[in-house]
Amino acid sequence: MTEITLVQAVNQALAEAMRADPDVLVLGEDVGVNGGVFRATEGLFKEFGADRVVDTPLSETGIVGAAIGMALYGLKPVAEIQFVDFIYPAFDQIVSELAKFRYRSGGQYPCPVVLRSPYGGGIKGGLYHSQSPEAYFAHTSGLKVVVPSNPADAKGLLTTAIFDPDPVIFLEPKRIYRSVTGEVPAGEHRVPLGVAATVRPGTDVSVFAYGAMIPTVLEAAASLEGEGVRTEVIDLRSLVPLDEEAILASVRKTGRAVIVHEAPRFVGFGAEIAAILAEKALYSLKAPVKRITGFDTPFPYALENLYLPSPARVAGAIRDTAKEG
Amino acid sequence: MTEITLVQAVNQALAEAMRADPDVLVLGEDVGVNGGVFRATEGLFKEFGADRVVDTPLSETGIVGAAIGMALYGLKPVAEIQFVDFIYPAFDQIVSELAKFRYRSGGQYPCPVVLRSPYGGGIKGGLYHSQSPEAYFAHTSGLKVVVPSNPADAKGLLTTAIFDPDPVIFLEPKRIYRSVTGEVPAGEHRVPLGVAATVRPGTDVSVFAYGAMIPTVLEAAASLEGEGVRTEVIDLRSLVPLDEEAILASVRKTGRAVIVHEAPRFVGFGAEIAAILAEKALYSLKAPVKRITGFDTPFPYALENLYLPSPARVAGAIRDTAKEG
Amino acid sequence: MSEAAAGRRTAPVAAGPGLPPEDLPKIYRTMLLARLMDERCLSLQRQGRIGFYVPLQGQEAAQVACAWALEPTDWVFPAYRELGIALVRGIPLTTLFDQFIGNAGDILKGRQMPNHYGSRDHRFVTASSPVGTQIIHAVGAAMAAQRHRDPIVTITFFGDGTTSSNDFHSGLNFAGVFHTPTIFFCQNNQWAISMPREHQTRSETLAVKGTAYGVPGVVVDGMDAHAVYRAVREARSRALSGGGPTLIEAQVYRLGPHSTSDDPKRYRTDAEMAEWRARDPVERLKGELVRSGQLTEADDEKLKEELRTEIGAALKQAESTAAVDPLTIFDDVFAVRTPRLDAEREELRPYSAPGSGGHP
Amino acid sequence: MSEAAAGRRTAPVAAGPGLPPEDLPKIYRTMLLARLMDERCLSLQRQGRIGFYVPLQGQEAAQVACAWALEPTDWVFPAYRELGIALVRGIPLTTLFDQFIGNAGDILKGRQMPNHYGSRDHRFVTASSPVGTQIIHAVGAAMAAQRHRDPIVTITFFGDGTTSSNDFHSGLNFAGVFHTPTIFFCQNNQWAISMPREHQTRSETLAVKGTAYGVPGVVVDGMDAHAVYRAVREARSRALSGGGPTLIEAQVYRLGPHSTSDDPKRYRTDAEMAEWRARDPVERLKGELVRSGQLTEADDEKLKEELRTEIGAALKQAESTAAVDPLTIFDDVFAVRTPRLDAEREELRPYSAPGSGGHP
Ligand SMILES: Cc1ncc(C[n+]2csc(CCOP(=O)(O)OP(=O)(O)O)c2C)c(N)n1
Ligand SMILES: Cc1ncc(C[n+]2csc(CCOP(=O)(O)OP(=O)(O)O)c2C)c(N)n1
Ligand SMILES: [Mg+2]
Ligand SMILES: [Mg+2]
Repeated sequence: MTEITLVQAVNQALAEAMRADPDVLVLGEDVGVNGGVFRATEGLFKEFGADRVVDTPLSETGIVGAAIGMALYGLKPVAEIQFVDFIYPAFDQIVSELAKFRYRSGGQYPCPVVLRSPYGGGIKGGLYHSQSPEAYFAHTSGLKVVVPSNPADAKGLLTTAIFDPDPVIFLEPKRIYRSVTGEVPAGEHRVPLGVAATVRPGTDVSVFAYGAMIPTVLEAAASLEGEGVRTEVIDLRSLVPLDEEAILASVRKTGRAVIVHEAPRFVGFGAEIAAILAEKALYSLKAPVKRITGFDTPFPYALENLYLPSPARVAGAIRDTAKEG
Repeated sequence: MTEITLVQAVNQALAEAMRADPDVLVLGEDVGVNGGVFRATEGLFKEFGADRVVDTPLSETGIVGAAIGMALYGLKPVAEIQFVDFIYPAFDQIVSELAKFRYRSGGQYPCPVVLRSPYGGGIKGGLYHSQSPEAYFAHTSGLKVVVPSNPADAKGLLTTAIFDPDPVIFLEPKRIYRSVTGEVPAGEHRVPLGVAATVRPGTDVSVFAYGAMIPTVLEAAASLEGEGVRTEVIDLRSLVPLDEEAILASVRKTGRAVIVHEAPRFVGFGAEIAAILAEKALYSLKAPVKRITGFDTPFPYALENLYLPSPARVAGAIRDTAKEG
Repeated sequence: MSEAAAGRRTAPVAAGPGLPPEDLPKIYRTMLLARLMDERCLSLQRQGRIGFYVPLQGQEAAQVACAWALEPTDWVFPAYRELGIALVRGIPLTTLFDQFIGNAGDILKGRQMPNHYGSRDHRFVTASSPVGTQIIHAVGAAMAAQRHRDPIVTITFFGDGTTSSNDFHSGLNFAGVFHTPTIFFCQNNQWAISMPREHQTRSETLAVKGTAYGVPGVVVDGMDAHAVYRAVREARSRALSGGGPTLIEAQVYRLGPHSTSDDPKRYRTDAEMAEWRARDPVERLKGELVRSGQLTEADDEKLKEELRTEIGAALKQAESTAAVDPLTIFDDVFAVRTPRLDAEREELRPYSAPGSGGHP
Repeated sequence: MSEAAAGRRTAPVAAGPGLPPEDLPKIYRTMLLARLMDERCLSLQRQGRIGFYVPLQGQEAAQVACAWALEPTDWVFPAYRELGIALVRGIPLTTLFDQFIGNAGDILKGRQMPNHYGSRDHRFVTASSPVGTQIIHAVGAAMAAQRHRDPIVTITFFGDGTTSSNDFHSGLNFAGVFHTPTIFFCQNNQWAISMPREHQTRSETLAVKGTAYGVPGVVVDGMDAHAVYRAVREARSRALSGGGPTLIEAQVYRLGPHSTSDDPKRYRTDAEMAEWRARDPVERLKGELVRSGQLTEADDEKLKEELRTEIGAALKQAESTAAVDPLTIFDDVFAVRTPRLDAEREELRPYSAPGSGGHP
């Protein structure tokens, strides 16, 4: 096995799924001839042609709506939203249609669409090329939401998502598209949805994170080793379905929790984790649950490194939490 | 003072604001000649004419986008979204534009638009006439979110919202549009945003709720009186800005919290309240924080009374919480 | 409002034959059935036996003749007013009533408001309420059919107001670009709730909007079943022979209220209604059959009686079907219930029995 | 691609005069300034001195001549490629560089990517990235101006690809219905990143899309400053005299990459680029001035030198301006910071000093 980047792993998952199943098809803006603005679909147009790698007009509502129609018919469309910041024109299609088709039809019309999209900050993208909107989708009943943090998971989770019978929002941490490399199993590789990964075992504080925050959190955890703080880091991987058992088991052990994400804090995904703990692990908690997140402002351009949780801010929270109570 | 309904209070606030300020204007689908499908704008077309009570084409993106343009110019538009379930075609305008205009322009372009819309279940509206999407908006930095539960607050909060310099999402509990009546101060009446109301004082359990859930919670609280459970009920009224002090003060007193809303639980607004408690009131908590909410499914038609928190379900949670720990 | 008078035509409609003469009695029967269902449902709503209803009166010819021009393999993407289409597709009356009531027999499992039915077996996709969203689905499904070399068309239904929606724009545009076998069937019933057609958009006709997408547009008199049939047949053969999509504007009138929640007297005149009522499409086809000697007044009375009995029997069956099982709330969110949904199901169980305080 | 050849015209453009002859040198100067700014910014981006850049090369005539036809009181709703408009409106070079850098002098307070500037003083509304959203804002502002009896027009800029957006549809439709004094200025630069115009939509021209909304559409050769000026002047006077909106399609070409992140060699041919480069609008106006004896090669060299010096001075000033204050992150979310934002500000404070580990 050779090391590849996260975006190459995405590309591999797409290519292999398309080879395995002629009903898998890719569509989106600039995904064909151009290979995607991040090159996630590079080479697919050449291998599979315009019939299966579809360059669309500039309309996210059209992309998602057409993908839904294809899925109703029986295809397995994988639509790319060029930046997740541009998914909002399709919000009605996602919330009113994609998420509710199976339910409203009494199970007659499943809608197995995958929407993959780069998300998050750290590439100097400003307000509109940096957002982390996972909370909107996680709050929408009927959608699965997945966020990989490394190449092997990116390939394994995306493959599972493509063959999953339900709609999946697949958010790719573009900040680490190329900076994180890793070995990826060749051939079909699936990682189940709904299973978190303990990416660093520890006993003192549990940190819950996902996507591009994993390297940040690992750096923070490593920096505290010298102080004797043994941090456990859980990569949630899939936000819906959520591996609540893994979360509760970790906190029952450590009694302390820090939650890290890039999105604004208020009613963010971290709130749900904290709520689960307040509801189901209250008696295990030895210290207040801390959230280290983006702030409750739009995403700023020049100051993005202050806005984003940094290793120092995360380490500060872990240290405080370890000491507390 | 005579008693009026909640929807009449909305109507009064609109009429009085329009009389007071010629730059206040109403727009939306069927708001003019027809007076709104819930009659919230009844009489306004006659009094103020087509120039200030604008019947628009069937496009929410157009309604919100046009309102933004008006606000940039200097008007104070109040746009009606016929049912909040139909706000999603405007989601891009709301999240990308309305919420971010002031910020992205460095303060040059405030955007004081009010979007008012009936929300919630209980009128046999099924999936698409029953939703409670407050979490989407509360999570969006730059928006204020307000939900009245009675006629006086409806008038006072809406008046404040119209003259507020920031965009406000004003969600009206249509289930109690006519069933709840109350006295409303005549003439200008403002209720500040960001101040919760203790609608029932108590010492044993704190219940946090808003909008149409307030009567349900009060019924549940009353039903427990005989059992000696003294329930405190806090009507949040404004979700953004949130009166955290009122929440924390109540829980510091009771040590027990139940959160009630109609929206799905997962990453719902209740998660934020629970997270605030887990972060800032952990040591006061004597029992797990419970959320009684809509379930994590789309909104069902025939079974809506089971989906919605009922007085019995809420009372059950209060009782359990009072006993716990 | 003949085809010629109604506005700009951007594609020619062959003068070819109208509805197959031998089908006329069946077509009339179906239009009449739609009319009588409508009347019955409006009264059921008033009696509180169903919760809500959206009538189609005035649009029977447009719908029945349109559906008559399709093949059973074609896919239908309806809005909420397409009873006439549903009947031609063969969705049984009991299936409709089960849905209106939301009982245990409802294939939608009681999830949706009345009128939002759908039946996979009839290639009639389950409707939603937000207007326009189905338009682009029809295009996506047509793109899928193209890829499967499946010789079908997809057809989608929507109103005049819905031409302002986002997905009218994306749907027509994608159909133009990908040259899909799709028929866009716009029932211009002159009103979008209280908004008259001429305030909805300033275009000359709705059909002319096709020009913006390179999609041919046709205006037809939707009160004339023959004209509608001809237009749809032609659009269908063009689509099947690789000629791409067509936008059809059928000019009709909503004779009733927008829905049972609406009072049209607030926004339109009796004179306007009377004028259009004089062109009642059901009466028009009846007149044709009477004139050609295929129907007498007595036959018609008998037919009405027969249809009313049919409706009554279906209603009776639906009303005697059990209520939907409370715990099905948690099904079909996903293919398989997640642990979280299982837990919520257990949370609801104690409140789900009648009389438990959680129940209606 | 003359006006006549370029496609269907749905409104007549008066043969009236082109640009005011006495303004030609100033207009040329502004076009050249835009061109030189572009070149400089592309190189600054390569050097890492600014983070990103969107060039306008090929669109200088369309933009400068268009803005020349406006009055300072008119409201401009730009996309992200409107440097030529900004320069005519009088936004100073330093203001632009401050924004590109996002320093303490930036009126946007460092909040946005380069090119997303805006200046209330110049009635040039701050841009965003999602395409098309500004179109309907221009219509809303025009509706407001109508109500204030304010004799202005609003004008909005967007590309060929953006005609597929939701707000192209809502904006044109509202403008048609409310007959607003709005100019829709579409710069059809033939590409939306890698998507060629003919795959974006199947309509004959983009201007013809106005038909769908009762809005007159005009095609002009956007390489010809005179033609553009004429079309905009005419649309403006029609709007001011109550004649409603106009959609103008200026046919231009994006000579450079979509942005500094783009490599056009992946999707278009050198031959195509060369063909359009031969029609360079800056060269074309220069030729006109040279032929009429208003400019010599030597003048031109001197002018370039002068403009480069001007650019260099502005850049130097911007690069010596302090960085933006970290704690301003929390301002302008609302008119007044909420308690929650105050608390987050305090949370960040210890990490906001350089070297604190939180900082870049
Ligand atoms: C996105 C959206 N906005 C608003 C509504 C509320 N609404 C329901 S039907 C309707 C009018 C639709 O008019 P038209 O398209 O002409 O269809 P018709 O009802 O006349 O058949 C409106 C505004 C909706 N269903 N969806
Ligand atoms: C809603 C949305 N989707 C996608 C993008 C990404 N994107 C940026 S510019 C662009 C192409 C725009 O093309 P066009 O409208 O022709 O303008 P041009 O860039 O050619 O001036 C795309 C797809 C975006 N900014 N907004
Ligand atoms: Mg209609
Ligand atoms: Mg372009």
